[in-house]
Amino acid sequence: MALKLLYFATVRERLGRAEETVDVPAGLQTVQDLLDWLRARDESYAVALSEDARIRAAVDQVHAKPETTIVDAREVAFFPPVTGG
Amino acid sequence: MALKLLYFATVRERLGRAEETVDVPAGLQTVQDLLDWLRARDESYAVALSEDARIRAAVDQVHAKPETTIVDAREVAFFPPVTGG
Amino acid sequence: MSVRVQTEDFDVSAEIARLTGGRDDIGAVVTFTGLVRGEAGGRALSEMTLEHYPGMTERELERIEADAHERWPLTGTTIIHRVGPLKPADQIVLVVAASRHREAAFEAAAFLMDYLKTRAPFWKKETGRDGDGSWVDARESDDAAADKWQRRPAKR
Amino acid sequence: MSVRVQTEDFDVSAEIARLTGGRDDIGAVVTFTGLVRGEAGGRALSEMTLEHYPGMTERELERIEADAHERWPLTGTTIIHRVGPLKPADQIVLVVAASRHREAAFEAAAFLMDYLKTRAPFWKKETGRDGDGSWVDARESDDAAADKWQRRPAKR
Repeated sequence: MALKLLYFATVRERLGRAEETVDVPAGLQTVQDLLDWLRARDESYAVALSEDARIRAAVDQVHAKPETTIVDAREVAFFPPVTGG
Repeated sequence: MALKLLYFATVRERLGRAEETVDVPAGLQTVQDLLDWLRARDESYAVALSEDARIRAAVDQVHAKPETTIVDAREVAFFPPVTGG
Repeated sequence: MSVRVQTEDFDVSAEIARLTGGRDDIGAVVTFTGLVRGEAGGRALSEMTLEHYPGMTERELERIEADAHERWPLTGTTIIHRVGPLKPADQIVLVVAASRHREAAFEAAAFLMDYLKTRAPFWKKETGRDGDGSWVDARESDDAAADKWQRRPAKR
Repeated sequence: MSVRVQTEDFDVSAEIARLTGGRDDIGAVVTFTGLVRGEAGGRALSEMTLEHYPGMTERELERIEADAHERWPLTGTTIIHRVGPLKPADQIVLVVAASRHREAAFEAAAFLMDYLKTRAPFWKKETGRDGDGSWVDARESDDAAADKWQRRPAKR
């Protein structure tokens, strides 16, 4: 399954890129599954998406929780807590 | 004692004047005393300053209560509840 | 701190700039603009006239403003109230509150309006399209809105 | 209802006029303007850069705006948020809420800001006068401010 991933702010800077398209295994169901898979994939993800970093996610541009499904998703974004306003 | 009286809004319209200077008896101590004296003085005051009209007062440009002193006051104003803003 | 009672209209952006110009310690500016509505209690209006008590009005607005500065850490406030004849859709009143943080700016602006409504000596007279004039009655909800600040703690 | 994400500055009076122009059923307009402060945590700043998530930002702001219109009887709202590099004293964000009555306008404007702060995908990076850049940490007090609206009753 081809999935577009987007990274913002600290996550983007730590990974050194703003977006990429990855082929994710069919078995991944949720945001948490995707996070675990990315972290296991490469040390750079483990650092940039560290559990200490309070990473937030959006699935198809809607705020998501760890249990939110990514099945049929087109894009998933990872970022720190927002600080606008 | 010469006292300047000011009237606003409905009170002004009912009395037909915006201000006047009156000689008040030395015995009057409070806003309530002044109101009672005015009401007894002339039917037009009794109507314009009727107790039903929720008349408010200010002594020397500060909101006053019935028991507020008028001794040494320069001006007393009577008006309905304010409606600005 | 600044209080103005005037017949002329005002410009909100210009009033904000007056408070923020030349400084960079302000994080939040809240403004409230009151406008004349074209209808009151089902009656179409042609005019609204604002009467006030010259002298006391300015003093009372300054007291209200000083009270707000005691309650919240404000970097500036402005109150402008128009008097005389106004038309529907005209601006009547402007309150501006500036602070480092948004909570203080929001609360102070609401406080200034609540107190102004119940303490500043202004009276509105509405003239209907039928030519009849009538003085606006004070709303009990305005007294309640002002009273609620009595229960609030001081400076935050 | 109107949402804009832009690099350009905005004019508060013009945005008020955009909501009130040509109508006379609006009694109250509340605006909130957020400004860049020149100091953060004791550090003097030279620049603030706003990053955002194009597409999601607009959608999220529209959701927040629609939520406000469900909660209060509003005659109009506007949200403008700037992105890109900004300097101390620059305007960052504008929220405008218009209604017949002041309570709804005040509450809706505060609500829009509280929700925007915790839900709209913007991130601030501060650059100090020393040249060091650092991302702003989210404030827990912002979460608490947004959460309080969960307990509020609907339309009034």
